[in-house]
Amino acid sequence: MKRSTIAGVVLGSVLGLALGVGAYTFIYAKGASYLTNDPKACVNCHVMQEQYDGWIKSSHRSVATCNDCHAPADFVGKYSTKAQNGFWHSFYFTTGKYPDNIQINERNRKIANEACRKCHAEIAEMIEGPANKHSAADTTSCIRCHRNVGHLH
Amino acid sequence: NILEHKQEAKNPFFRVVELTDDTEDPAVWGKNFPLQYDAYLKTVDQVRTKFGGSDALPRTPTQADPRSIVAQSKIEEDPRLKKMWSGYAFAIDFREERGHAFMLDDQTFTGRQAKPQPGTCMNCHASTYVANKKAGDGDLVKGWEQINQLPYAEARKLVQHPVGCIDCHDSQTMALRITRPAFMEGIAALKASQGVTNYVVNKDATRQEMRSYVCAQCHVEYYFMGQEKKLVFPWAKGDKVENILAYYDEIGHKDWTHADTGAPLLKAQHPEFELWTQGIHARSGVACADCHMPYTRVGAHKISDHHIRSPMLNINKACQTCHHWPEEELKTRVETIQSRTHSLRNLAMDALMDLIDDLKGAKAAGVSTNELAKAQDFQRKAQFYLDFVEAENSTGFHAPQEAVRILGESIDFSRKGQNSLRAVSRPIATAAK
Amino acid sequence: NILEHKQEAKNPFFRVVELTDDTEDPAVWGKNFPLQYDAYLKTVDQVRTKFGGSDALPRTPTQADPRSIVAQSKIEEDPRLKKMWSGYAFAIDFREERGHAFMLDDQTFTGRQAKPQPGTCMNCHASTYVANKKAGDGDLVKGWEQINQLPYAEARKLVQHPVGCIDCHDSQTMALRITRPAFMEGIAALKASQGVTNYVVNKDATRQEMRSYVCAQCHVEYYFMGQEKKLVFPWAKGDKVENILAYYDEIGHKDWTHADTGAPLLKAQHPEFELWTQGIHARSGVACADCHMPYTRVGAHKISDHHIRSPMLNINKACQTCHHWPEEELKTRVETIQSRTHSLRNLAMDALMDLIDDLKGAKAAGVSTNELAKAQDFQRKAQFYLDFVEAENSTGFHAPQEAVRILGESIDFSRKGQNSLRAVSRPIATAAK
Ligand code: HEC
Ligand code: HEC
Ligand code: HEC
Ligand code: HEC
Ligand code: HEC
Ligand code: HEC
Ligand code: HEC
Ligand code: HEC
Ligand code: HEC
Ligand code: HEC
Ligand code: HEC
Ligand code: HEC
Ligand code: HEC
Ligand code: HEC
Ligand SMILES: [Ca+2]
Ligand SMILES: [Ca+2]
Repeated sequence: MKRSTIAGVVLGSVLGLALGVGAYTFIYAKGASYLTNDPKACVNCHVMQEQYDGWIKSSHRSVATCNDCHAPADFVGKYSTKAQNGFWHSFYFTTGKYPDNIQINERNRKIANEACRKCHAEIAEMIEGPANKHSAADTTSCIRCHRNVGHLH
Repeated sequence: NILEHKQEAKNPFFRVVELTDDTEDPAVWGKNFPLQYDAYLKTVDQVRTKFGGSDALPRTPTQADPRSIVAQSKIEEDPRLKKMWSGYAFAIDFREERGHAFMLDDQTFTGRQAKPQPGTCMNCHASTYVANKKAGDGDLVKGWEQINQLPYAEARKLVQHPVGCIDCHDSQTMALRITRPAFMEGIAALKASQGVTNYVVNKDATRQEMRSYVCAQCHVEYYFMGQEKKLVFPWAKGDKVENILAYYDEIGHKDWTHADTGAPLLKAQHPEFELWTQGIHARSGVACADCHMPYTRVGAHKISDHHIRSPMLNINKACQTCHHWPEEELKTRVETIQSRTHSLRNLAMDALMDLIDDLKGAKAAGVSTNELAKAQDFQRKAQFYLDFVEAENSTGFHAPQEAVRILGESIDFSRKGQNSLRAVSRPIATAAK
Repeated sequence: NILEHKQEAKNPFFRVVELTDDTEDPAVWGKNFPLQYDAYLKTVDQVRTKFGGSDALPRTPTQADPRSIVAQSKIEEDPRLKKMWSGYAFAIDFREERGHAFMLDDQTFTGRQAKPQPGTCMNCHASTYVANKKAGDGDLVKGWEQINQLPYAEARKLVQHPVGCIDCHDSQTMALRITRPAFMEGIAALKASQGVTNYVVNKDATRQEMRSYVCAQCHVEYYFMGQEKKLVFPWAKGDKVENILAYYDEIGHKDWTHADTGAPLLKAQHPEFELWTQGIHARSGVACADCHMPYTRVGAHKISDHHIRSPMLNINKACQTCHHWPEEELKTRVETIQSRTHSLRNLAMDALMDLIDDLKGAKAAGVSTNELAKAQDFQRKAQFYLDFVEAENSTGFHAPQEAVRILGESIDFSRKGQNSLRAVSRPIATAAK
């Protein structure tokens, strides 16, 4: 068999299994509540407890929930992101295959970073100057300095 | 509260005047951006920190030098510096640097003007963007090359202000912009040494990089190339101290000849950018402006503090967004790093003094030029390595371990230089080798 | 899976056996704490990192040394070490250190046993708590003092295990506990030097401090005092390299006499704790255990990883709690610091080799003992400073700038030593002084 085919088969079976456990987790671990905006949804997984505790102590607890920062603004983006993250979180959680010190992936870091602008557009404009000649991709990273506003790390 | 904030915040600034690519006077820019302008004017403040800032020393103005206040003299603070630079203008006058507001006066009236200086000096001490364009009838580079070649006094007539808004900003977008041809060429050479070809800084640099590059137009090591006195940043082999020395050795450059030893030496000058690139902050994407122009709130506005100064005078905004330690603790951390650098700097200075003494002695004793040459080359190396840290203005903070590594190597060069002179007359020691 | 998670979470461990203050065998403790015990057993693993970990080299066991696997020899890797330690046991055999599981065997069978060693050695290579108590009929200190004075072979009979649970833990509360009298006295002396009197570590130390102190019972510089071969940590004047040297100079201590130069020298040994105290992590309250025993998830439990090893083999748990950089980036940061340390370490090593050659040459040439004495003292200083970083096992990481500062001073001592020998025969050079 060619490498790719092997990979294909392996991936296929893994996903099959994953869907199974994933679904199982979703019901058992109240995974469905993942789709709401309630931070409690996130701490159904003790894995998220650390961030939840941090959020409670953060300057944002009363102004921003997990999803305000971790889900894109637009409806579709929001639910597709949650579907993806929700699925993978369930998968990793169930199989236990995730690092002790969870690290945000690039995609989600970008989402969190852009989330700031949903509420702090003026600030963003102020510090980037009246006009931003730089490409949309090359905006100021807020979390470079404010990575702790949502929850202390 | 946030509601008010939003109200005010709606228009962060009012465009009351039209700015063009020829608007040189910062006061005019200040009409549109009063907050940044007010801060910019504050760079006249002089406050001393343990190793930085500056003292404001009163002096009686003279015809030749109308300044009524100057910063403390470093060569009086540590006379070993005079011996290190013996025969060079820096042995006449070298002071602690102070705020941007003084850059043009301090250059115009420094005792170093006793020796004739070229127009090139202007590049980093004045608002030269408009002047360069004018001189080149619109061609920035051409104009710059011409002004470089004028005598200092001639070039001086073409500029009015210290570094101004137009030197860092595009007048239409306010975006950061590199205006110094020497940096455009220098950074391209540095990138090339790292395998990145045809680098065009104003096109290829990210916003974050620009927050350091605008500073690196001046806070860097440099030399004047050839008859044209062209300003060049010696980074073609890289920007670590050994790369820069290798570059100078290859082209056989020297800044001056040491008066007592006859060695062909190099003067390192403010390599803040170069040292910073070797440090953990650069590696972590922390820019010059992050610490020296931290964001600060003025009413509902959050702006970059244009009062550029020592972050030790502004720890809360400069450091505490990233480091949640008390101000006193952060201050102590910096001073611990600086004191360690300073202690080894003193050892390296003593070692260099000893080498200079031995070389003088050897010359007096009529040792052959051949033998002297070897020791003189050790002096060249030791001097440049030590000066690289001495001239760098953070007392090692920008890259603590690298600064001390450089000093350690300087000590080795000085002491080996001494040995090279003494060995010759001691057969048994060499025999043992 | 989750079902388990939810249940396990209820009872962290089951007390299946009764542990007492005399339970030495870790396997017994392991019945109550299987997770920690399983990890503890893993210290037999040998993996190499760029500058740490260890290689597992097969060897054919002999009667005298039954070990079938050893770590790589450092004196073969860098023969300059043999010359540096000429005349001392370390020139016979010195290897890269490996996991705790090997500590007793590696000590028992090291080539250094060729020279007679005292029972004191046992302090840091075995589970000695119960043995010490027994020997002193319940009096820990008395027993320890007796065992120190036995010949190694005698003392060896009194212990069975490498460092075990009882050496770090109270059997009833599992709280951390200091069991080594040498550290109780050493840390009290260090605190006294800082103005804190009557310090009783098991009473006064915070929990976070204990997470480093348990390690500092062994990972420190030490010497054997007097006929009683008492184990002493030389911190009465402080724990920086200059404080320790001053302490040894005051009491006129030497570890050995250099075979080629006759200098009275000091061997520095694994000053991990001392160097760490000078670093930014110690300053930030980061303990040995935070990096070398990071909390780790086993099922629903978070426990301290008792597989003590190089953090470079466990970056996510050891570093990413505090540093949100990719693993590769963190690895590169460490290796950048270590490579810089290593490069200056090599310069310092060459300088010391040159001094040793010159001293040999001078002796051969019959230079007066008076003149030699001065150079020999430079060798003593240079040797101790260099060895302080060489023997420290993080290749500078525990305090990057301090490690390089120490090496810089070592270079100065070595080269000045060379000078001192050569100057005498060169009137003009001295005249110039
Ligand atoms: C089913 C359990 C579960 C729930 C519910 C859950 N998480 Fe997670 N989450 C995990 C696990 C497991 C990981 C680690 C995945 C990894 O590191 O690959 C994780 C990782 C993350 C990460 C960082 C890793 C990445 O992919 O970027 C973010 C951000 C995150 N979760 C946010 C949330 C938010 C916001 C919610 C609620 C809307 C939530 N999580 C609900 C289990 C969960
Ligand atoms: C859902 C809206 C919302 C989002 C999303 C949001 N913020 Fe805020 N933020 C606020 C509000 C409202 C305040 C004012 C809170 C107060 O005054 O107590 C605030 C306050 C702050 C402050 C000042 C208080 C402090 O913690 O220092 C900072 C800084 C800040 N936000 C940064 C950020 C960054 C960075 C992000 C993205 C990672 C972000 N915010 C995302 C609404 C938001
Ligand atoms: C280089 C560091 C840095 C970056 C990047 C940065 N900030 Fe800040 N921010 C600061 C500092 C410093 C302050 C505190 C200013 C003060 O207290 O005067 C601050 C303050 C704030 C505040 C509080 C202002 C108020 O009125 O209370 C908000 C909101 C904020 N930042 C949002 C952002 C957003 C959104 C971004 C990205 C577009 C961002 N920051 C990027 C350093 C930074
Ligand atoms: C105000 C914005 C904000 C809020 C609210 C917020 N987060 Fe985050 N979160 C961030 C940012 C920014 C990062 C990325 C930090 C970095 O770059 O390392 C992050 C990272 C994470 C991560 C990755 C691991 C880590 O700690 O870096 C997890 C998991 C996470 N968040 C979960 C949550 C959960 C659960 C909640 C709600 C209880 C929450 N976040 C609320 C901004 C926020
Ligand atoms: C992480 C923070 C940080 C960054 C980034 C940084 N600096 Fe500094 N800088 C400092 C500190 C701290 C000092 C020491 C100030 C003192 O001694 O008072 C300093 C000192 C200086 C000084 C001397 C100031 C004085 O008061 O005499 C100059 C000039 C300077 N830096 C320029 C730069 C330039 C140019 C860059 C970028 C290439 C840069 N710095 C990057 C923190 C920083
Ligand atoms: C056009 C050249 C130029 C540029 C661009 C420039 N500097 Fe300077 N800088 C100088 C000169 C010249 C001085 C010394 C002035 C004097 O001593 O009269 C100076 C002084 C300083 C000082 C010392 C202040 C003190 O109190 O000792 C700091 C800090 C500094 N600059 C930081 C920066 C930073 C950060 C940037 C970029 C945001 C920057 N500089 C851009 C030329 C420049
Ligand atoms: C590549 C940029 C650059 C050039 C070219 C340059 N300077 Fe400077 N100069 C600086 C910077 C940056 C400082 C502040 C840092 C320092 O003093 O080390 C400074 C500081 C000074 C100072 C104040 C401190 C002192 O040395 O007493 C004087 C005077 C001065 N320069 C004179 C000159 C003269 C004369 C020339 C021409 C021979 C010149 N400069 C060329 C960048 C430059
Ligand atoms: C030595 C360089 C330098 C000079 C001179 C300078 N600026 Fe800036 N300025 C900066 C930097 C760096 C930023 C941050 C830009 C960014 O992050 O993209 C900035 C930002 C700004 C901004 C955007 C908002 C903010 O504060 O972040 C305005 C407006 C501005 N400057 C106006 C001025 C005016 C007006 C002057 C003259 C009085 C001036 N600048 C002189 C370096 C400079
Ligand atoms: C935008 C973020 C940021 C700012 C602003 C910043 N730092 Fe840092 N600093 C870092 C990072 C990142 C590191 C590397 C360690 C890490 O990854 O946490 C670091 C490391 C350090 C260290 C340890 C390195 C060493 O050489 O010992 C010191 C000390 C330090 N910073 C002091 C300061 C001081 C003082 C200031 C202000 C003048 C400052 N920092 C400003 C992000 C920052
Ligand atoms: C901030 C993290 C950190 C702390 C705190 C720390 N270390 Fe380390 N240690 C390291 C790193 C990184 C290395 C280098 C490992 C390598 O080279 O593979 C190391 C190396 C070592 C080594 C050699 C390991 C080997 O693989 O050969 C020993 C022994 C050691 N440390 C003991 C200690 C002791 C004892 C303490 C406390 C006094 C301590 N460390 C504190 C991170 C740390
Ligand atoms: C009873 C003495 C003793 C104590 C207590 C002790 N160590 Fe060790 N440690 C040793 C000895 C001996 C070795 C070398 C064993 C060998 O090479 O055979 C060693 C080796 C190590 C190594 C090197 C492992 C390798 O792969 O190279 C590390 C890391 C280490 N110890 C860390 C620690 C830490 C962290 C602590 C405290 C939590 C600690 N040690 C407590 C005596 C001790
Ligand atoms: C104060 C604690 C302490 C004492 C006392 C001590 N050791 Fe060690 N020993 C260590 C530590 C910690 C290591 C691991 C770090 C290292 O190798 O540098 C080690 C490593 C070793 C090693 C393995 C590495 C090597 O050197 O080949 C041997 C063998 C060894 N010791 C023998 C001895 C002998 C023999 C004695 C008595 C003369 C002794 N030790 C006394 C703490 C000690
Ligand atoms: C070299 C020292 C050392 C040895 C040997 C040691 N431990 Fe530990 N142990 C520690 C440290 C450090 C902690 C962290 C304690 C704290 O944070 O208060 C710890 C914590 C623990 C804990 C508390 C839960 C946890 O994991 O944090 C248990 C249970 C434990 N150890 C059991 C054991 C057992 C069983 C053995 C023998 C097989 C053992 N230890 C050997 C140093 C050691
Ligand atoms: C418990 C927290 C913690 C842990 C664990 C930790 N660090 Fe740090 N680290 C810090 C702090 C705090 C600083 C100082 C800078 C600051 O204040 O942010 C620092 C600074 C650093 C620096 C910059 C200092 C320098 O000398 O350049 C490096 C590199 C670094 N850490 C690497 C590591 C590595 C690698 C590990 C794991 C082996 C590690 N750290 C584990 C907290 C930690
Ligand atoms: Ca200054
Ligand atoms: Ca090792």
